[in-house]
Parts: sequence; structure tokens; C-alpha cells
Amino acid sequence: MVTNRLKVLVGGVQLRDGVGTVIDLVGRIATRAGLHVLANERNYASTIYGAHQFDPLLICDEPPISHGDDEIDILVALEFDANPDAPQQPNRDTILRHGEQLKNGGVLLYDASTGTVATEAFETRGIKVFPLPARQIALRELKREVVKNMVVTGALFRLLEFDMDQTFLRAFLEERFLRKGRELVDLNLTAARRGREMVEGVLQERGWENGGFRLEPRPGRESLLFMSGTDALGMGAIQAGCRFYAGYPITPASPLLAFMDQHLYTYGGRSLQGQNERESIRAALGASLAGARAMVGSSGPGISLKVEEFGLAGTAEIPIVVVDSQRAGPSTGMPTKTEQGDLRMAVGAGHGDFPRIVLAPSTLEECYTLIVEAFDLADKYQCPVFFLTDLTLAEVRQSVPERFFQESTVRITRRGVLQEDDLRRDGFKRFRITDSGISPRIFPGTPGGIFKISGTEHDEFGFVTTDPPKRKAMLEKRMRKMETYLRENARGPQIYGDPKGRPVLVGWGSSKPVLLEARARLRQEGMEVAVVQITHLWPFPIQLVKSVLEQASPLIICEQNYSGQLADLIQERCLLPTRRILKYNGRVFYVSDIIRGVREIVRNGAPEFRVAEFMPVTVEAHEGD
Amino acid sequence: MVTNRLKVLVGGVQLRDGVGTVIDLVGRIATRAGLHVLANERNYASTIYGAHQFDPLLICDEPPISHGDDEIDILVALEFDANPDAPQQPNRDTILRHGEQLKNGGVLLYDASTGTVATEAFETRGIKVFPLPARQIALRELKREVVKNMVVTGALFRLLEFDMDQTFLRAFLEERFLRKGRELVDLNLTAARRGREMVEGVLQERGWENGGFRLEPRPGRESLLFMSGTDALGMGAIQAGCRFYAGYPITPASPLLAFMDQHLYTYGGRSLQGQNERESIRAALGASLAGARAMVGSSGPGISLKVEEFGLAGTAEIPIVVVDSQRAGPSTGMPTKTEQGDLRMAVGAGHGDFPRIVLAPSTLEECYTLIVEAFDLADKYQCPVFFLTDLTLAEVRQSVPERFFQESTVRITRRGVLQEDDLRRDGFKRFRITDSGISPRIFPGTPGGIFKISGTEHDEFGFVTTDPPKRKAMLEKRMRKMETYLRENARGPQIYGDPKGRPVLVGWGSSKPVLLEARARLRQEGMEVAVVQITHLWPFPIQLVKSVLEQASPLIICEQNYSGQLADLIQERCLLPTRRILKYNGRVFYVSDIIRGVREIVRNGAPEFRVAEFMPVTVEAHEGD
Amino acid sequence: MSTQPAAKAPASKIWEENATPRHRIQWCPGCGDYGVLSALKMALTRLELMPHEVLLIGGIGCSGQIRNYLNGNGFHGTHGGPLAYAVGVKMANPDLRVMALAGDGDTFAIGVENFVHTCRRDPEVTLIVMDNGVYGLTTGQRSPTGGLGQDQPEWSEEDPPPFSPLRLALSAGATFVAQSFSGDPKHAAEVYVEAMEHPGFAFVNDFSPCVTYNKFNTYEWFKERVEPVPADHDPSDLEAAWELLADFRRRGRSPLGVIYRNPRKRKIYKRVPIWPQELENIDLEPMLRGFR
Amino acid sequence: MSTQPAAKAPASKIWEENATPRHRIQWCPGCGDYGVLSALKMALTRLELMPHEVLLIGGIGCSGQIRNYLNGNGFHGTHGGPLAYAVGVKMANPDLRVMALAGDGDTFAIGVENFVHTCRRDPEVTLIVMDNGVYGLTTGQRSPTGGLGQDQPEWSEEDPPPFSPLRLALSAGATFVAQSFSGDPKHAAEVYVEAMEHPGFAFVNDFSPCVTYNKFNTYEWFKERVEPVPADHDPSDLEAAWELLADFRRRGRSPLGVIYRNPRKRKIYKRVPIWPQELENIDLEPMLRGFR
Ligand SMILES: Cc1ncc(C[n+]2csc(CCOP(=O)(O)OP(=O)(O)O)c2C)c(N)n1
Ligand SMILES: Cc1ncc(C[n+]2csc(CCOP(=O)(O)OP(=O)(O)O)c2C)c(N)n1
Ligand code: SF4
Ligand code: SF4
Ligand SMILES: [Mg+2]
Ligand SMILES: [Mg+2]
Repeated sequence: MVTNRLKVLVGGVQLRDGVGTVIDLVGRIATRAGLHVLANERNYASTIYGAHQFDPLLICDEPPISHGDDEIDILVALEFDANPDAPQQPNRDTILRHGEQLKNGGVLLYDASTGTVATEAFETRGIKVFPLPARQIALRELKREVVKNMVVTGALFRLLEFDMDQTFLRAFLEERFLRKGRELVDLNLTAARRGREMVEGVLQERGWENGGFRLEPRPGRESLLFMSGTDALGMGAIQAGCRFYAGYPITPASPLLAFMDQHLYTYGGRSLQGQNERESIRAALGASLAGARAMVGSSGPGISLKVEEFGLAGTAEIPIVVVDSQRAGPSTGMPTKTEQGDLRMAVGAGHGDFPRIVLAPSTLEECYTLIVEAFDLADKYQCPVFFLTDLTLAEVRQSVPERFFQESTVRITRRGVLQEDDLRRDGFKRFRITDSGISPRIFPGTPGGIFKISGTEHDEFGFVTTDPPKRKAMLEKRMRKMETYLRENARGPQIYGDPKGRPVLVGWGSSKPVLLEARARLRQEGMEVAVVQITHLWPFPIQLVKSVLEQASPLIICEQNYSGQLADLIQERCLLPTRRILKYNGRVFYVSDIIRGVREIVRNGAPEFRVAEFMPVTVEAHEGD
Repeated sequence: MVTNRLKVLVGGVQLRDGVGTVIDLVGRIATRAGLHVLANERNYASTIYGAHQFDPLLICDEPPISHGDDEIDILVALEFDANPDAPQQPNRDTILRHGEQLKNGGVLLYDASTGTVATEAFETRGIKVFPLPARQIALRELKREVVKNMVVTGALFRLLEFDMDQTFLRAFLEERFLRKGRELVDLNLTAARRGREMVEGVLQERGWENGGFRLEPRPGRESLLFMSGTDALGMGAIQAGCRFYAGYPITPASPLLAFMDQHLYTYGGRSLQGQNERESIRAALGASLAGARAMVGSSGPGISLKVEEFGLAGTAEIPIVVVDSQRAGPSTGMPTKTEQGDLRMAVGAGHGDFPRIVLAPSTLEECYTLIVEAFDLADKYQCPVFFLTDLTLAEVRQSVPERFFQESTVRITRRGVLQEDDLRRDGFKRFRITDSGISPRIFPGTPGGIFKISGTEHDEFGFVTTDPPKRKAMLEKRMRKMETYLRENARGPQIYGDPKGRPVLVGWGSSKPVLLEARARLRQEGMEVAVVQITHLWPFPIQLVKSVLEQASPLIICEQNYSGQLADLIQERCLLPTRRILKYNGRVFYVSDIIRGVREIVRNGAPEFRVAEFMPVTVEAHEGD
Repeated sequence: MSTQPAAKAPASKIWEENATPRHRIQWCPGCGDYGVLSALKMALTRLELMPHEVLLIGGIGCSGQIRNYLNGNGFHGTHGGPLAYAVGVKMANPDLRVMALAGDGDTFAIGVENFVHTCRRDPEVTLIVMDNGVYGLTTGQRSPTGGLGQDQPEWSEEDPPPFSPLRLALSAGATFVAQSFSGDPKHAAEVYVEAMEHPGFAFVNDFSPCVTYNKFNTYEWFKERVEPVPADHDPSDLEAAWELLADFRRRGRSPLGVIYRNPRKRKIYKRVPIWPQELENIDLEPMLRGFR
Repeated sequence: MSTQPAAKAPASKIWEENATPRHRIQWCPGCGDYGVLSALKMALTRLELMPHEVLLIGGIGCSGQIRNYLNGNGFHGTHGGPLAYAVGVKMANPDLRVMALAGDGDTFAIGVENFVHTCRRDPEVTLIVMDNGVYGLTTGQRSPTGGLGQDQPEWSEEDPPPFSPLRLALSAGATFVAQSFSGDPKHAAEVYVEAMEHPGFAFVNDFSPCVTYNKFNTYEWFKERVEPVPADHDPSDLEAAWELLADFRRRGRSPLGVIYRNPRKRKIYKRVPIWPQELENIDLEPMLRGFR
């Protein structure tokens, strides 16, 4: 009997079967019970309806290092009939697609409303199978199809011997639905109870004592929150002083727009759904010019469309935080699949040379803390600051101690903004040539501080010029900010283990936890590797990185993109040869991917390892954009 | 008396004083006379009217290696009163700005309509000064202000003892103006004669035999044409089969739009002035899809705006030639000043990884020949091909043997386009996975060859998919084209001299002639250097380049941008450390810049040399965007 | 569960080959786009076109998927771009039948510049907008036509009133402007046929309800508010078209049918040369002449 | 040589400080933009604004240079963007006086999406377009309003007829639409004052001849064709505005004055917090609540 350590995967037809609802419910209630949950792969299609969707959730007693591998303990299949996307697999699409991931000795729970499914093969593998006519119960007995999700949740909880008296569930339902009437709460509780009873029945019929897994609440623990990476980023931004946000809807950045729409007004800010990608950033630059801490968010296509504005922000020296929730590119690519393919763009996009800063958080917590740094850096260096998250980090849902947010709150300063008292009538030069490269600025409306700001090359007053020495001085002034940054603000990589003479796995972005778990497992296998995570990617802190990486043997860069964009950057900046573990099929790295890659490279001397995903059991399936 | 080797600089107030007209006339007629001319710096402001403009023209007996340095032999100052841009310098703005460039023993010709100027300092330096009341003659005597340009030209020709019987000029004027009436021809001839007489008068008065420079026609020679780099590029494109061009007006790419507007229709093609930067490339992609060889042209800001479409072209596999006439960035930057700052963008722009090819011509002739290669590569590899010219190359006006164009004409092939006979009803897979990465394509309208094409990830039929193995296979198929390119089409660098153990100057784009002349001069000084010019920049042909560059000592990359974009690329691809000579004040490289840089680096061991331009004698001068 | 009108409509099988057998339709059951698909098949069948003669350019959105649910050449570029690609296609090859099939977000939000400029340019392209007031594919944010029929006490920059695509088209110079309703695919098909026969740019705004994200502008809502263009309306009269729109607006109604149709005098071009034999042995002289 | 009307207009010196003493005007002698500059100075003076209270957002073009020829905060971003920046500025700080000063190319070609969307959003921003029918700064290519008054026997995609910015604005939902002529700076100044007093987006199309590249629509040409809006016109009536435009079009005339003015009910916002003391010690609870 395994307690408080399991991975459950729920699958079904998108928009129809309630996959997300069940995962959300289980994750949230487990979190309330003091358990740690992690749902790191929200596998949905970019068409709204009809494709196969699945969502694995890891539940642990202590915070898990990573989501691990693609194995699962409990499989919940919600289809009740055909998956319109794969009509050849009625009623068992999820089972066919994910059956192989299910561990021997695991559990299979499926909607048997339209009949049972042949599951002998599973039983042979010691898997306990629970048919559950959830939709039938909901429709026939309870007359409300939507409560089928609750039937499933009830069944699952019973399986896990969790919340046997429905205290957690009742409290949750009352919070949600009481204002709509007691009946709704009761209906849902009944549905859950009916689910319980069905599992009960199977257990008795089969003479099983339990399902083999259980969840035990940890009531005394500190308060945990159940939230997504986007939530953490949005909260972080607001507490960092962001009071203007703009975004044009795009997966996976739309939830950030929704978050800001919902919360920014409480804090006196405003949020704008742009009518296109450029209106968004232009409005945000306008707001920044007016004094607001401003942010835009988008994903690859929308970032590509903003390139001209980045150059403007760099040249006109307007602070702006740019969140790029990366998704699988190029072009429209795979909108709902993850990738780390925009680093080269963040570092190099745009014609000509202009200052910019590129940061990449590696965890939900860093989404909260690092975004504060992003705003401070934007303010100080008056340039675009790219914040590279990715679909995985944007959509991860996990439990986080509430304390973390309170403790991580920071003081807001706004550097270098002159006010009326600071200004002597004729002395204000918006683009004063300084040693640091940083010039004084004001917010418009300040008496005595009139500015002229332009993306055309300009003199210290901001007036247009092409005078060669002035141009040279002004361009150098702007770029000098990056040297100041390297002296005053660059941060070295996070280093786990001793890199000396060992294989070193270098990563950026959301894959850090996977690298750390691979390190732990390799150690068990007797191989010591170090992990180096780079969060401050540009200006590239050569001094801080090279000294670490040159000790590696070999140096292995792990990235979710085709070409190895960080690896290329390291070669350019450090002149060190790199090996690469690359994955770009839209799925996250699994620990086993890394381990296989390290073996190939270290043992067999391969120059690179390109992860090939298992082939899911699937018929031709198409999606949208 | 120097014959057939001189540099004349004409300066004046933009739009008002006819700087360009005079240079054009002199260049064209000298070319007809069999001489070789080169005007490589069309220094104008981005505001239409009022700024100082100057235009140096080199005239030689044989084709010059490069434009050399900023020294001049003959200075022609056209202001007749105040330069509105610099009112403190009435009547002598050009003289003040360029006087120092004038060599001892040179000639100064200036418009003395509003009075003479103190020129003792020049005379002390052995400079012969010719005051010329050109505008006065035009207005008072000839009653047509515009013929002042002809007065100046006549004076200049007399000074150069050229076209003494006005045969060349008469022929030229008759071609141009005869259909408007004999009077116009005669008026212009009279104006020129009056200019001659004025010079005659000064010569007599001062007792000088001549001005010290003369031009002697070379009548027997082969026919030369007087044209710009843009003209060569446009002609090259049309003979390469380009039948659709689109561009939104932008300096310095607008003349290409004008060229295509003028000529494409003669060859059955069509040319579109986009209503914005993206409409241009989208229409061109549509035309390409329909079967046309299509091209777009723009400069930095317009290229930045097209980034999303490049990713589409790469993913949907649509051939497109993209001309980037680089100008000084970032952002609006200095629209009428030169730079090579867009290499990083061409190589890396866009989210995700997609195939692309980057070529950069280094001479007017290569604008003609290499653009053919660009179209062939686009067709073969079905991806965007970037053609990086720059303002210098776009605007250079020079004499070119007519024979060159006839001899460089090529056969057009269109690879891999299936026609009705090739198609078996169900066999056409637009994105067939092949070893070369190249898939068959058709032009729409072909019976039996229906396609579905998308920038969303797709299967071999073009239908949308996110299936991990299919995605991996399709992305790898696309990128495999770049390996095929490296095997079948990559070209190594142009190598001048033996790089072994010597300083090697590496360049790209329009600066090659300057590097070659620097090499020649350094040899005279006793220093042997090699020059390596890279025209095929991406996919970077590591095998072909690294073997050459690793012999260098030291390796010096010469570029007109701030950061050293090619140098960074070489570091990334070849893992070789680089030194850099960089210039980014908007002016072209001069031979002396390179020589100083080489000395600093080779003799003094400097890691880099940033060229600081001479400070022109100028008051605060502002321009537009 | 809602029905799928597509299943019932008569349509030649020829427009299904190559498409739906390979590609399952992934719209929500009841989505208005089924009606458009069904009407389109009718119209294409009526016009006796062959699939290889057409190019369907889809927008990005639920609606744009329609390009894959029909036989015929299909293209799908970046968001907001269908009309701009179409302009290039038609200029290069006027013989192709080009349709742009896109959503209201694609056309009126991110793509409005192409909408305005294409109305002016007047290529022989048929645009059908599946107007549902929302961005369906990105889960229901409000589009520029969103909020149709809803009043609000106060407006702000981030929360502006909807605009009228028909008025925008007329004022931008469109030569064919019509409206249809996917709840009435038969009528829609007639409008599409007229649009496709128009020698110039033809814009059809099709009310195509999003059953998942727009709970206000439903089939029922539209049914109560749509009304055919009166039989005596003269669609060739621009001022009459304006008046018709003003009249319907005053009455809180939306017209269905052809509102404006007034072909321009067009310059006729042939397909540009594309084959090697058409491109070879060209005479450089007309260009060289200018440089001597 | 033409005269520079600016030199003659009465205008407070305050609007010249900080600007023209440092920055020479580089328009061609006689350029229509001088008239606009002169009218703007009058209007700003009339409104008794202080330069630090205004933000002038210039477009890219000859016209956009005007931001540097006037005192006051100036901003100049990318081509076509003035209105989008303005929306953000006003949302963040409604207290600033924001003007967008741009060309017809900037506003109606590359920037038309911002024009359309800003008409809908209705920020309190005044837009003055210096409409000369050409891209002056890039040496005279035709703009979307180019060809005004010229007929052509045939049109094509690459050579379409001009469109009417006033109609476009009205149909996109603008709440203030007016026209002026830089040849009559006094009248233009009056129109600008009305525009700047309008609580919402105010669009003034100013005929501002390009003497260098537009040899057709000259001062003389305009003088013969402009006519004041009739005194009895009710600018608050949308249909009356349409009719006025139709009437002028029929007569081959262009109206000068306020054509439409109908303020919307607006939601009032305050400046967003920007200073550290406004941003500190915020209560996370409203956000945390949702995650428990
Ligand atoms: C540049 C860019 N930004 C954002 C998106 C995300 N996106 C996909 S579809 C869509 C809107 C779709 O709305 P609409 O055109 O009305 O189509 P519908 O889904 O309603 O049919 C958006 C914003 C994108 N694909 N590309
Ligand atoms: C992205 C981009 N494309 C092109 C240009 C070049 N450009 C500068 S001004 C201009 C047009 C100006 O026309 P208009 O707005 O009418 O202003 P005018 O000069 O006539 O006052 C263009 C196309 C640019 N600056 N940026
Ligand atoms: S989300 Fe709306 S528009 Fe999209 S398929 Fe579903 S019903 Fe249709
Ligand atoms: S080119 Fe035209 S618009 Fe520009 S300054 Fe000259 S007259 Fe004015
Ligand atoms: Mg929609
Ligand atoms: Mg203009």
C-alpha cells in the first residue's frame, strides 16, 4: 500500500469529458489536505473541441523534485463513447493511448457508461480495473450530465481512501456553490457518493481490500496554495509594481491576460486586450513613457511581431518587461505544445545593436521572484527585459507554501526618475552621456523636465542627428548600460554539484527540475554529474559562466529546441565546444530522456542526442492552430 | 598634371542646390567617355530639404579598387547663400565642412553668386580656387535657375580640359531634351559654355595654365554603363525570373521598388507598393505560392516587421527572396546612413528553428550575379533567402562594362515543381519526408496536385498535427534541407592572399573593396595580410571557412556594426577567438580606417578597434527620420 | 447535444475528398461554422468548379480550419493575413479562384489593415468572415464585433463598443458587401454564389454563432433579428446601401443578402510568367538603355 | 521661392522654446506643414496649456517632424504607431494632454489598424493628420489618399482609387471628425481647439500640400474645392454627417470644419500608481484568495 506518492493521469475528449475539471478538483483538495501536487503537462489540443486531452498529476508527501517520467500509477479514462478525433477507439481511447504508461500493479478507472472494455491484458499485469458508469449515473439518476466529473472524483477519492467523510469535498463545494443554493451542493455530494459506492462495489465484488494507493491528509502543515506558473508570474508582477499590462490573446499567454484583467484594477492599474500584437506593446510603451511599470505578454508569433518595437524600446530607452510564454515553433507551430525555441530571438531579434536583458525563470517560484528583478532591471537600464517562460512553466499547477509569497515581497524603488526639485530649468538632458550609460529620465507632466524622445538616432536632448561623432557616442552610451549591468547586476548560474572533470548538464527554463532529478538518479547509478542552470542569459555573463563550464567533461547542454540555442550562445561567448541533448517534439523532458542522453554522450561519445518520443497508440489525429 | 585619376566632391543644400544632378551628369558622361567612375557615398539627409548633402566621385582610367580615403582632389561647393540647416555658414558650408579633406594642390570651385569667400588658407596650400557665380548666371542671364547645374558642370569640364567641343554634352542633352524642343538643349549648352568661360577667365586672370587635373576620353574602349547597385540588383532579379516584387517605401530600398515598378511590366510581371511592410511580404508569398518567382525588399525596420512571415515561409516551405538594404539601426536609426547591422537578425530572426539561407554580395557585379543564385536557392530549398545589401551597395553609382551583363545571363530552371503528368492521383504529398529534406511541390491549378499548406505543424499532406513523432520527423525534414545545402550549394569564402600565419581581414558585404585596397597598401608598407570575404553566410559553411580562418594570426573581422555580428557568428560556428575592427557612425569604411585598425591590433595587440570618424566642421544640425 | 447542420446539407462529394476523410472536423457540436461549410459546398457545387481550380486561404481561428474540411488547395499563413496573401496570389495568377475564409478576430482585429486595404485594392477574391463576436480558438475573448446588441452605461479604451464590418467595408471602398447567417445555409449559399461571381473583392459577413463562448449572440438571438434585404433595394447605389444600414440599425435589425454591389472598371492582367520557357532569353535592352 | 506661413502667424513664444532654437525646421519652403505648425501654436496658446502638460507624438514622415518644432514633451516611435502609443499613455495618465501628429501614409497606410481601433477605443487624444496624398519623406510615393480628384479609366490591385479618411473614421466609430486646410491656419486653429476640447478621440484631417512631390493637389487646387461646413449642420447627428459627406462628394467639394461630434459616455479612471509610495505595501490577499 503506497501512501502519499502517486501519479494519476486523467484522459478524455477535450471540452466534453471534463479532464481539466477533475484534475483541478483533485489537485486543489489534495493541496488543502497538506499534500504536495504537481501537474506539469496539460496536454490539450489547440482546437477547442474533440481531440484527446490528458493531464497527469503527481501527488506527494513532500515537494517532488520533478514530474519524473511518463509512467503512471492510476489511469482515469473519461470517454463514454467515441472520441470524435479517433472514432475507431470508442470508449477506450485514453486506455489505448496511455495503457502502456500504466505501471504493473496500478489502477485503471474508466467510464463504462456505454459498456465495458476488454481489460484482461491489464489484469495480467496486476492492474486493478474499475469500470464506472459515471455519465450514466449523472444523466439517468441525477439528471445533470455535468456532475459526472463529481462521480469520477468521488470514485477516485474512495480508491485513494481519501476524504471518506467528504469533509474536504463538502467544504469546497459549499464555498463554490452555496450562493447558488444548497441543492447544488447536495447534488454534487450525492454524485461523489455514488462514485464512491461504485468503487466500493468493485472492491467487494473482486475481493480487493484496496486499490494499492492511498492519500493521507497532513492537517498540521503550513498553508499551501494551488496555483499555476502564470498565477505566480501575474502576482509577482503586480507586487513588483506593474500597473499596466497589454496582451493580444495567444496560447499559452492568454491566461496571463485574464489574470491581469481580473486583478490589476484592484491595485489601481489597467489591463488592455490589444487588437493586435503591436498595439499591445505600443500601448504598453506609451504607458511606460507615462510612468507606469508596464508589461506585455505573448508567445512566439506575437513576439516575432513585436521585434520592431523592441528596437524602439532599446533606442528610445523605454523600460518594458516582455513575457514570452514559449510554445512549439516555428510559425504557428504547435500552439499548445511546449518548447524552448525563442532564446535566439530574445537575444538577437531586431536590426542593429541595442541593449536588452534576457531572464528565464526555472520554477514557479522563480516566476514570482525573478519578475521583480525584471521590473527593476527594466527601470534601471531603460530597455526591454525579456522574461522567457514556456508553456510548461505557464501551465504547471502545483502546491506552493503561502508563506513563500509573503516572505518574497520586496520594496519598490524607481531608479533614476527625476522630479521637479531635481530639475534645473535648462539642465535636463534626457539622453545625457554618462559613464554608466544610464541617463536621467522623468515622467511627462513634470514641470521643468520637458523631453524629446525618439527611436531615430538623437543627441543628448533627444533631437534627431546623424552627426558621426554624436551617433558614435550615443550608441556607445546605450550599449555601455550592458557593461554596467554585467558589473552590477549579472548573476552567475545556479550550480548543483562539483563541475570539475565531470559531465555537466546545463539547462535553462522549465527543465531544471528534470535535470536535478536525473542527477539524483545518475548518482544512484554511480555516475556523478553536475547541473548548471542559467537564469540570466543576456548580456551573457561570460566571466561567471565560463569559469564553471570549462571544468566540465563533457559539457552537455540540455534544451527543448532543435538547434541548441543556448549551446550556440555558449560557444559564441565562451568558445567552448558543446554536446547537446535536444527534444523538440512538443513534449516535456522526462528524467529518462536525460539519462539516456547522458549515457549516449558520456559512454558512447555521441556528439548529441535527439530525444525521440514513444509513439502513442493513435489513429490519424488532426488539430487546429 | 594628373590625367584620369581624381576624386571630386560636390556639396550643397539638399533638394535645392543640385548636388546629385551634377554628380550624375559628370559620372554618366565620364562613363560614356570610356572612363571608370565610382561614387560610393551619397551623403544625404533623411529630411527632404535643407540639410547639407555631399557626394564624392572617383574618376579613373582603370576600374579603381575602392573609393579609398576621404581625401579629395576637387571640391565643388554649390551653396549660394545660407544653408538653412547651418545658417552660420552662409555660402561656405561645404567649404568649411570639407575643406580639410581637400588635398594640397587641389582645386576648389564654389558658387560665388552672393559674394566671394576668404580662401587664403587654401591658396597657401597650393589649392587653386575658382569662384563661379553659377546661380547668378542662371537667374540673371539665362532666366532659368535650374540651369545653374549646367553652369557648374561646364565649369568643371573646362577645368578638367574635358569635352572641349561639347560633343558629349550635346549628345547627352539632345537625348534627354530634344523632344521638349531644341531651345532647351541650346539653353543648357549655353549655360555650360558660360561655366567654361568663367573658369577660363580665372585661369587667365591668375595666369594658371590649368587646374592640375584632366580627363582624357578613351574612345576605343568597350561600352560602359553608369548604374547603381540597386539597378544591378533589379536587373539581376528580372533576368533571374523574378516576376513579382513588393515593397513598402523605405530608404534605401525604395529605388528598388521604383526600378521594379518601371521594368517588371515589360517582362509580364507585376510590382506592388505594399500598404505596409507585412502586406508586401504576404502578397509576395501569395504570388510565390501561385508560382511566381517573388521578391520583397526593405531595410531594417521593414525587415524587423516581417519576422513572423519568415518563419511562415520556412515552415510552409514557400520560396521567397528577401532583400535587406541595410541602413544604420537600431530602430529608425539613421535612415540615410550605411551600416551592416542586420546579420544577426537575418541569421536568427524568428521564434523556433526554421531553414533559411543568407547571402551577401560584396560588389555591384555580385548584386547582379548572386541574386540569380538567391532565386535558385529559394526555389530549390523552398525557404526564405536573405540578400543582405546595404545602403552603400544600394546607392553606389559606377561604370560597368555592358558586356558583363550579357555574359552573366543564365538559364532559368525551376526545380522540383511537379506538373500534371508527374502526379498520380493520390500520390502527391506536398511535404513528403525525403532524405534531402526537399519535398515535391506544384503550382495551384495543376489537376491532380491539390495541396494543403500551413504554417502550423503538419503531416506529409499538410494537415495539422501535433503527434510527437510526426512533428519530430517534419521539423527534421525541414532542417535537413540545410545539410543538403551545405553539401550541394554552400560556397567557401573568397580568399585573397595566403592566410597562413598572417593577419587575416575577414569581411562581408560592401566593404570588400576597401579591405582589398588596405591589403595592397599594407603590402607597400611591408605587411602581408590576407583578405577573406564571406558571401554565403548561412547556413554557415564551417568546413569551408574554419580551415582557412584557423591559419590566421591574428584573425581580424572588419564590420560596420557595433557588436561584431559576423565575428560572433564565427566564434559560435568555428570556436575561434576573433579581433575586430568596427565602425558604426554611419560612414563607410575608409582604407585608412582599416590600416589604423590593423596597426592597433597587430602592433599594439588591441583586442578591437572602433573607428572614430573625423569631426566635421559643423554647427548643430538636425534631421528627420 | 446540438446537431451538425453540415450533415444534412446536400453537397457534392467532390468537395469532401482529400479533406474530411483525412481530417476529422473538430468544431464543437452546433458551431455555426458547420452551416458555413455546408453552404460553401453548395455554392462550389453550384458554380461547377473543380477543386484544383480553387485556393482556400484560411485565417487562424476555429473558422479558419474550414480550409481543411473542404477539398481544393488550402493555405494557411499567419494570423490576420489571408487577404494580403490573396492579393498576391491573384496578381500572379488571375485564373485561380481564391477565397479567404476567416474569423472576425482574424479579419477585424489583427487583420483589419488588410481588410481596409483589400477593399480598396479590389482583387477578385471572395472573403467570408465567420463572425461570432469572439476569438473562439483562444477560448472566447471578445472580438471587435463582440457585444453586438448589448448596451453599456459607460465605455472605456479597454472596453469599447463593437463596430460594424459592413460600414467599414463600404467606407473603405469595397465593391461587394453582403451578409448571411449560418443558421440559414441555403440562403448563405446563394449569397456566396453571388459573391464568387462578382468581378472584384466580395465580402460576406456571415453570422456564425459560437455555441461555446458566446452565450449572448445565439442562433435564437440572431433568428429574431435577421431580416432579408428588401426586394426593392438597389445594391448598386452606394447611398442606398448606407441608408439601408442606417434603417436596419435604427430598428435593431441585421440585413441578410447583398447590400452593395458595384463593380469597378478593372485593368485586366494575365498570369505572370512562371515556367522556364516563359522566362528564358529575355531582352535586357529595355533596362540597359537607361544606363548608357 | 515660397513663403513660410509659420513666420507670419501670431503665436506665443512659449511654444518655440526648447524646440526650434535648437532644431532648425527642415521642411521644404512652402510645405503645408508650416500652416499646421502655425495653427497648432495658436490653438495651444488659446487653450493656455503649459508645454510640460502636453505630449506630442509624431508619426514618421515629414509631418511627424513637427513634434520637434514645438515645445512640449515629444515622442516618436515606429512608423504607423502614434495612436497606439497614445492609447497607452492616456490609460496610464489621463491628466496628460496627448496629441498625435502624423502623415497620411503613417496613419492610413501602415498605421490604419491603429486608426480604426483607436476610433473605437475613443481615448482623449487629438489626432491631426497632415494629409498631402504622398509619402513626402520617402520622396513622393502615392499614399492611400493620393490621387484625390483624379479619375482613371481602369483600376488594379496595385493602382487603386483613394479612400476617404473621414468616412473610414465615422464607420469605425470615431466620436469627433473634422477637416481643416493648412492654407487657412486661422480656421485650422479653431478646429484644433474644438478637437482638443472634445472628451474623446478627435480626428482632424488637415489638407497640407506637399509642394515638392504632389504637383496635383496644390494650394490652388484645394482653395477651389474646400468649403466650410454649412452653419446649419448638426454635427451630433451621425446620419447628417454621412449625408453631408455624400453631398460634398457629389459636388466634388471637400468640407472644412467639424463634421461629427458626439461624445460617448466614458468611464473615468485616475492615473495608475507610479511612485514607490503608491506601490508599496500592497495587500496580496485578493489574489491569494483564489488559490486556497
Ligand atoms: C500573432 C498571433 N497572435 C495570436 C494568435 C492566437 N490566436 C489564434 S486564433 C485567434 C483568434 C481567433 O478569433 P477569430 O478570428 O474570431 O476566429 P474564431 O476562432 O472565432 O473562428 C488568436 C488570437 C496567433 N495565432 N497569432
Ligand atoms: C517600418 C517602416 N517602413 C518604412 C519606413 C519609411 N518611411 C518613413 S516616412 C514614410 C512615409 C511618410 O508618409 P506620410 O506619413 O504621409 O508623411 P509625410 O512625409 O507625407 O508627411 C515611410 C514609408 C519607416 N520609417 N518604417
Ligand atoms: S469554440 Fe466556438 S467557434 Fe470554436 S468550434 Fe466551438 S463553437 Fe465553434
Ligand atoms: S517633401 Fe513635401 S511634405 Fe516633405 S517637407 Fe517637402 S513639401 Fe513638405
Ligand atoms: Mg471569431
Ligand atoms: Mg503624406
